[in-house]
Amino acid sequence: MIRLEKRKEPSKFWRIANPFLAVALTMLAGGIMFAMLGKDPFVAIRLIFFDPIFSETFASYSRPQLLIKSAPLILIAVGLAIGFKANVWNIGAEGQYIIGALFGAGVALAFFPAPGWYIFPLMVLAGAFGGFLWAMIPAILKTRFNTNEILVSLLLVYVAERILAAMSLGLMRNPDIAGFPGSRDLRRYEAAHNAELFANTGIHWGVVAALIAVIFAYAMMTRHMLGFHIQLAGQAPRAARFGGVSPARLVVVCLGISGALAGLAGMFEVSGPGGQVRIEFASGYGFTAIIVAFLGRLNPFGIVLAGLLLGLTYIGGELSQMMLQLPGAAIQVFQGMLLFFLLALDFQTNYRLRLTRGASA
Amino acid sequence: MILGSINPAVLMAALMVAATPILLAAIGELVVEKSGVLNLGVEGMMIMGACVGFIIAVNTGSPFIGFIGAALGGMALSLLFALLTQALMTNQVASGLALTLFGLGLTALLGQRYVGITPPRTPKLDLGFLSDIPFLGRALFTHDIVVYLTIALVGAVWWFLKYSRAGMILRAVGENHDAAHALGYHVKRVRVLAIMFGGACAGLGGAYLSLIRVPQWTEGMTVGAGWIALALVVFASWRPWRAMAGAYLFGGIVVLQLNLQAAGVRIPVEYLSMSPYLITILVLVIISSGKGRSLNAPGSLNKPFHASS
Amino acid sequence: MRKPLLRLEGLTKAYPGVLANDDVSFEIGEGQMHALLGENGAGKSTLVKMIYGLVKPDKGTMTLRDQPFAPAQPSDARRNGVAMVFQHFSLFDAMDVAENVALGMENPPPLRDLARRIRDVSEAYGLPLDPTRLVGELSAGERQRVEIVRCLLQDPKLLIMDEPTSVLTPQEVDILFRTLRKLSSEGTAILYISHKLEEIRALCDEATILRGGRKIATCDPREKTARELAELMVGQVLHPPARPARPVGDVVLAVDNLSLKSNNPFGTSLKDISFTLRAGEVLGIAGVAGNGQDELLLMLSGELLSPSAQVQLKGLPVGHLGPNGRRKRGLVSAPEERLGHAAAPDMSLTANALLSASARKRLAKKGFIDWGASEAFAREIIARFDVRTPGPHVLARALSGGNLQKFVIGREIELDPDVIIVNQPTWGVDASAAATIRQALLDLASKGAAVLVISQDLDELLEVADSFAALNEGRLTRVRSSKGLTVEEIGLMMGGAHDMHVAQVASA
Amino acid sequence: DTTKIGFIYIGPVGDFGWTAGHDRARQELQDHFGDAVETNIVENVDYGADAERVMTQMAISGTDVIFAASFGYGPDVNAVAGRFPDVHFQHATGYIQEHDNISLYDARFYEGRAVLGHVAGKMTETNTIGYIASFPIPAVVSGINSAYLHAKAVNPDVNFRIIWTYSWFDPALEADAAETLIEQGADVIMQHTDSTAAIRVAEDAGVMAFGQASDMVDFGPTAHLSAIVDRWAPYYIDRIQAVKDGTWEAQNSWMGFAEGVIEMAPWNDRVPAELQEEADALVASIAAGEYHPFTGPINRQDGTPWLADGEVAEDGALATMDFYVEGITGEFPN
Ligand SMILES: Nc1ncnc2c1ncn2[C@@H]1O[C@H](COP(=O)(O)OP(=O)(O)OP(=O)(O)O)[C@@H](O)[C@H]1O
Ligand SMILES: Nc1ncnc2c1ncn2[C@@H]1O[C@H](COP(=O)(O)OP(=O)(O)OP(=O)(O)O)[C@@H](O)[C@H]1O
Ligand SMILES: [Mg+2]
Ligand SMILES: [Mg+2]
Repeated sequence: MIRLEKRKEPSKFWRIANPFLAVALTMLAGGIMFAMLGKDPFVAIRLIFFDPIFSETFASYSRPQLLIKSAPLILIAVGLAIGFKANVWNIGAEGQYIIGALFGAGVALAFFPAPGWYIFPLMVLAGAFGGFLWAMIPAILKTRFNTNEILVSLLLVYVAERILAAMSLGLMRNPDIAGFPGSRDLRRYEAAHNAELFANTGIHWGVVAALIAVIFAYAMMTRHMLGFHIQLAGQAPRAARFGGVSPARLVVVCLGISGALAGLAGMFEVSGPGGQVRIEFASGYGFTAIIVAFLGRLNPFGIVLAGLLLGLTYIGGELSQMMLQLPGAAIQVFQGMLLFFLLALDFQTNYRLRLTRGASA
Repeated sequence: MILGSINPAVLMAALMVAATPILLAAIGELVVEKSGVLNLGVEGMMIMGACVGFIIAVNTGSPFIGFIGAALGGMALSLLFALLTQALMTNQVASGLALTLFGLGLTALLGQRYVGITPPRTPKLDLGFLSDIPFLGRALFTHDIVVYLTIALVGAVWWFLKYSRAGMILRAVGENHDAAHALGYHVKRVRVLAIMFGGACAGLGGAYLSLIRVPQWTEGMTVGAGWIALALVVFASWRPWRAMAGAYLFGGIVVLQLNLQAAGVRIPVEYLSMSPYLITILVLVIISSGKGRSLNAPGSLNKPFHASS
Repeated sequence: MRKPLLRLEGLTKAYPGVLANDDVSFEIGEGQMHALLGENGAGKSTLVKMIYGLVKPDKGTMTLRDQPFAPAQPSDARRNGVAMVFQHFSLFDAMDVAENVALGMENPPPLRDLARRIRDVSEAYGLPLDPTRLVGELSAGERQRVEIVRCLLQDPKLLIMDEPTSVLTPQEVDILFRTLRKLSSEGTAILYISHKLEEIRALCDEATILRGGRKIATCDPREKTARELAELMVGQVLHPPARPARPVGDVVLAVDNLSLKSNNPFGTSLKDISFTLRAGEVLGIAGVAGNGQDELLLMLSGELLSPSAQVQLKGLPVGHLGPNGRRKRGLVSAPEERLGHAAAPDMSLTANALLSASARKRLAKKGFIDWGASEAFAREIIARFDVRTPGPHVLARALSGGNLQKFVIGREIELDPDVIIVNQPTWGVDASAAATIRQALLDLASKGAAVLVISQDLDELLEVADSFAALNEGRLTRVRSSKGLTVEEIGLMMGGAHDMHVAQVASA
Repeated sequence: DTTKIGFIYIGPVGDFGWTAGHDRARQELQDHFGDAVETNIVENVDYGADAERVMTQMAISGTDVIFAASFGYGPDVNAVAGRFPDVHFQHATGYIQEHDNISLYDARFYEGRAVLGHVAGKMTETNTIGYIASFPIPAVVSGINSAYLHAKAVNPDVNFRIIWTYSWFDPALEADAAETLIEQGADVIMQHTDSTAAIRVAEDAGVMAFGQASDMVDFGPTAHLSAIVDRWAPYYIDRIQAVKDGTWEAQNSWMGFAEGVIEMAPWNDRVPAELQEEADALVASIAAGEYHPFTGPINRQDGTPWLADGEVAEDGALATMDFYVEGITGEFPN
C-alpha cells in the first residue's frame, strides 16, 4: 500500500522540479484533450507554450505582451500572498482593482485637459489609496466586529462592479461622445497616459511597479521584522502574539498592502493598456491573481514565474484559438489542468510517498 | 403610490424560487464545512450540475433523470477536489478556486452543442386546495417540487447534524480532527463523503437554474451564485435553518429591488442593484459582532489533517 | 498469579528514524493494576495505541483472553472490552458531555438515556458530571472525568490510562485512585502510564519499564523507591538541583487587584489577583490546569493588556505595554505550550531565537533583521543549554519535546532578564533535562532575577520555590513561604472551593 | 486566393444572443465563399489590452479583414488599424473612425422596436408592458423610446415598466425580472438582454413576449410573438466581396430593415392576421424610407420639446440618446 509521510523538512528538489513536471503532465493531458477535439496536439501545445516566445511571426510582438498581461497579475498576487502568509484572506482584490482604477482615472479626468508632470504621480497615489480604502472596509469590519474578511471582500467585488458601471454611465462618462458609456480614453491624454517606457518592450509603469513590489515584498518577507511577523502570524498565531504581534494591526496592514497593490494595478491598467473606465473594465485579474499567488507558493519570485506562466497560457491560448480554431473553453480547461497538476504535485515537497506492507491505521 | 402594485404574496413566492438554487448549494457546503473542509469550488460544481443535468435531461427527456445526473456531475467534480485536498494534502483555498476555473471551462466545452435547446419541462406540483388558500396559497403552494424538496433537505440536514450518530461523527471530525482520529473515526473518509454530498447539492442547485429557473443552457450561466452560497454558510453561522433564512433574505432583496424598479420607485437603479450585497454585509456584521463563540465555526475548518501513524 | 488477560509478544513498531517499540513482551492479569514507566519518548503511548487499535504493530502478536487479538481500529478494541483515556484529551469543545461520551462508545443508547446513565455512573463513582454542558466550558479535571466516564460506561475489561493525573489536584487524584481500585476489585485490569512515581508506588502491583522502546524490566513498584524507579527509566544516576541560599532584594514586580476577562471563550477569567515579587525570589504558583494559569502568564507577559497601573515593573506601570515593551524593560516569559506558542513549529531555531529576542538582543535594526546575529544567538543557546540538534537551521518541530523546552527556556534566560515568568517549565520533559532547566532557573535567581514558576508539578515547586501560592478558578491564594509546607496543605490550597472536594466528602 | 478573416467576440459563441448572432453571420459568410475565405475566431476577448493584442496577432499572421464585434473595441481597433494600414477593419456598433481602413457598422434596432411597440400596444390587455433593459446606453434607450412611442400611438392607456439589470447576460436575474414584471401586471415582455430566460418565464405565465437578437420561438412557442433578428450576413458577404474586388472603402453604415440587417421573426399565430399585416406594412414603410420611427412631435420625459411636429430625428441624436420620452414613468438611470 502507498501512503504519505510528512517530511521532516520540505524538499528543495521537488520545490524546483514540480512546476516543470506539472507543465509536462499538463501538456500530456491537454494534448490528449486537444486530440479528442480533433486538433493536432503538438501544434496546439507549440502554439500555447512556444510560439508566443519563440516563433518568428509572433515572438517579437508577444514577448512584450507577456509583460503587459502578467504585470497586473503579479502586482496583485504579490500583495495577496503577503496576506495569505498571515492567514488574512483577501478574496476581493478584483474590487480593490476596480476602485483603484476609478480613483486613478478620477484624478486624471478631474485635471483634463491640463498638462502637468504631477498628474500621473497623483494618479498613482490615488489608485493605491482607492484600493487601500476599499480593502479597509473588510479590515475594519474584521477587527471591530470580527466579520469574516473572505466574505466581505468578496461581496464588495459585486458592489465595486456596480459602482464601475454607474461611473461609466454617469459621472465619468466621456462628455464628447454623448450617450456611450465609458470615460475619455486616457491613452490620448498625455499627462495621464501610462505609456510604454521603451517602445516595443511592453514595459510600462505597471511593469516597473510590479518589479519594485516583488523586490520590496521579498526584502520585507525575508529581511524585515514586519515580514517575519506576518509569517509568524500565519504559521503560529499564538507564537506571533508572544512575539509581540498585534493580530488586529496585522489584518489592517495585510489588507492594506494587498488593497493598495491591487488598486495600483487597476490604476496602471486603466491609464495604460485598458485605456478608459468602462463597464467591462474588470476582467478577473483580481481572481486570477489568487491562483497566481498560490502557484508561486506565496513567494514573490515564484509569483513572477507563475504570473508569466499564466500570462503565457492566455496569450498562447488566443493564438491557438486563432490559428487552430480551438474553442476558448478548451483553453480554460487546459489552464484548470495546469493548476491541478501544480497543486497536486506540490505534496511531494512536504510529503514522501512510501510503500508499506499491509494496511495502515 | 405605485408601491401598491407590489404584491407581498407574489414577492414571497418569487423569493422562494430565487433562493432555491443558492440554498441547495449552501446547504451542501454547510455540511462540507461542518466536516472541517472549506471548498471554494461551489461555483464550479454548480455550473457542472447545470450543464450535466441539462444534457442528461435533454437526452433522456426526463428532468428527473437530469437532476440525478446533475447531482452526479457535481459530485464527480467534488471528488477531484477531495482527491487533491484529502489525498494529496493541497491547499483548500487554491484547490477550490482552481475547481471553479476548471468547471467553467469544462462545461463550456461539454455544453457547446446544447446551446439554444429547450429542456423537458418540470411540472409544477399540484397541491390542490392548498394553492387556493388566500395569500398563503399563492405565496407558498404554487411551486415546483424541487422548492419543497429543498426545504425538506434543509430539515433533513438539520436533523442529521443534530440527532443522528453519523451527523455527530461528522461534527466531531470538523470540530477536532485529531481527537476524532484518536477515537478511531476515519477523518478523511467522513470528509470525502461530506465533500461528495456538497458536490451533489451544488450540482442540484445548478440544475435548478438550467432546468427550471431559466431554463436553458448557456456557458457561465451561474454568474456568481456559488459565491453567494458560500457567503450564506458563514452568514448562517453553520446552522441549516439560518442558511434557509439567509437564502430567502438574499433572494427577497433581489426580488424586492426588481419590484421597486418596476414600480418606478425613485431610487437610483445603481444603488438598488447593489443593495443585496450591501445588506448581506450589514447582516454579516450584525451577526458576527455578537460573542466570539456564537459564530460557531467548526474548530478544524480549513486545517489540513494528516494522520501520522 | 492472576489469570492472564492480555499478553503482548514481541511488539515492534518503527517510525522513520526511531524504533518506538522494540520487541516488547509482557502480560497483564485480570483485575491487575499494571504500570507502564519510561521517560519521554520511551514508547509508552505507542505501545498502548497498538493495544487500542490506533497503530498497527510492525511485528509481534497480542492475545486477549487466550484469543489472538489484532484490532484493526479502535472500535474493534472497544468491542473486545478495551477502553482508553488519552494523554492528550480526545474531546470536542463545541459539543456537550453526552455527545462526547457517545462518540467514544461503540453502541451508545439514545442521547436522553445516555444522559441519565452518565449521571448515574458518574455519581456512583464520585465523579459528578452534567451531561448537558459544553465540554469547552469544563475545567481540566472535569474534562478528565468525561474521558473516564466514557470508558466506564462500556464495562471495560482493560482500562488504559495514559498520564491521567497530570491535570488533577491531589484530592482529585485520590478520588481517581479510589475509582480505579473499585474497578480493579470488580475484575477490570488497568494499564496505567504516569511520570509520577509515588503515585505508581501507591497504586500499582506491577510495573513494566521501557527505555528507548525496549523493555528494561518488570518489577513490583511497591518494592522499589521512586529514585530507583527513576534511575531504571533514565539509566543513570540523578542529582537534585542545588539551591544555594541567597539574599532577597526589592520588589520588582507588583500586581495589584487585577481582574481580567479571558480572551478565549473557553478560558478562565482572572479575579482580584494581587502579589509582589522580589529580586532573587522564586515564587511558585501551583494549580490544576485550566484554573487561570494561561491567562496569568498572558497577563504578565503582555499578551493580554490591563489597566496600566495594575501591573508594575520596577515601580513603573506596564499594564498597557505589549510583550516587547515589557521585554525591553526586563520582563520575559516562557509559556507552557512549546510548539505553537513559545515557538513556531515550522520555523528554524534561528527564527525562533529571533521571535522573543529581537527587542532585547538588538537583532533587528530599524526593523531590518540581522540574521547573522540571530543565528549566532541561536547557536549560543544551543551550546549553553545542551540542546541536542544538528544546528540552528533545524525546524522547531523537528526537535524532541525536551530539547525544544531547553531551547525555549534557554532563550529567555539568555536575555538576562530582571523578571522571568515560566509556565510548566518541565512539562513532559524527562528527568535529566528537567534537572537542567530547574538548575538554570535557580542560577538566574541567585544572580538577582525574580523568578515566577507556574506549575502543576508540586514536587517541582517544592524543589525550587521560596514562596508559594495557588491559583483556583482564576483566584490567587495569599502568598506564603514554602518552608514547612506539605503536599497535603498545598493540595488544599489548590483545591480551594473545587467541587471535587465536595464530592469526596459526599462519597466518603 | 483565400481571404483570411478574423473575428473577435466579447462573449462566447454559445451565448445565444449578440455574439451568437455574429457567429451565425460568419458561418453564412464561410458557406457563401467556401474555400475562398478562411475565418478564425477568438471568443471572450475583453476590451483594452487583450483586444489590441488579439487583433495585432491576427494582423501579424496575415489576416486581411478583422471584424470586431462589440462597440467597446473602439479605441483598440483604432490603435491597431493605425499600425496595419493594409488590414481592413470592420467595427460593429463603433463610433471612433480615425483611419481609413476602418469601417463602422451598426443596426437600427429602434426600427424593429417600433414594430414591437406597435404590436405590443395592440395586443396588451392589461395595458402594461414590461421591459427588461441591460445598460442605459443609446441603443437600449432609443429602443425603449421607440417601442413606447409606437405602443402609445395605438393604445393611449399603455404604460411601460422597466427593469435595468445592469448586465447583458444573467439568466437567473432576467427570469426574476420577467416574473416581477408579470406580477406587476405586464402581459407583454420585451427585453434588451441576451438570455432566453424571460421568454420561458412568459411562456409559463401565459403572457406574451418578444425575442432578442435571434428567433427565440423554441423557448416559448405560445408566448413568443416575434423577435428582431440580427442578420449581419448580407452585409458581411457584401464587404468581403468588396475586399476581393478591391473596392473596399471605409464606411459608416447604419443599417436597418432596408438593408436586411434586421428582420422580424415569423409572427405567432395568435397575432391577428390584420395586425400582422399592419406590422408588415410598418416594416415596409420604414424599409422604404417613407416613415421614420422618431418623427415629431415628441417631448422629453420632463415635458420639454425634443422634435417639432413632422421633424425627424437626426442620426446623431439617436446615436447619443440619453433620456426617456414623455409618458414613460420611472427615473432615467444616472
Ligand atoms: N506518529 C509518529 N511519527 C513518527 N514518530 C513518532 C510518532 N509517534 C511517536 N513517534 C516517536 O516514537 C517514539 C515513542 O513515542 P511515544 O509517544 O510512544 O513516547 P511516550 O513514551 O509516550 O512519551 P511521553 O512520555 O512523552 O508521552 C518517540 O521517539 C516519538 O518521537
Ligand atoms: N512526527 C514526527 N515525524 C518525524 N520525526 C519525529 C516526529 N515526531 C518526533 N520525531 C522525531 O523523533 C525524535 C523523538 O521525538 P520525541 O518528541 O518523542 O522525543 P523524546 O524522546 O520524547 O525527547 P524528550 O525526552 O526530549 O522529550 C525526535 O528527534 C524527533 O525529531
Ligand atoms: Mg516526548
Ligand atoms: Mg506518551
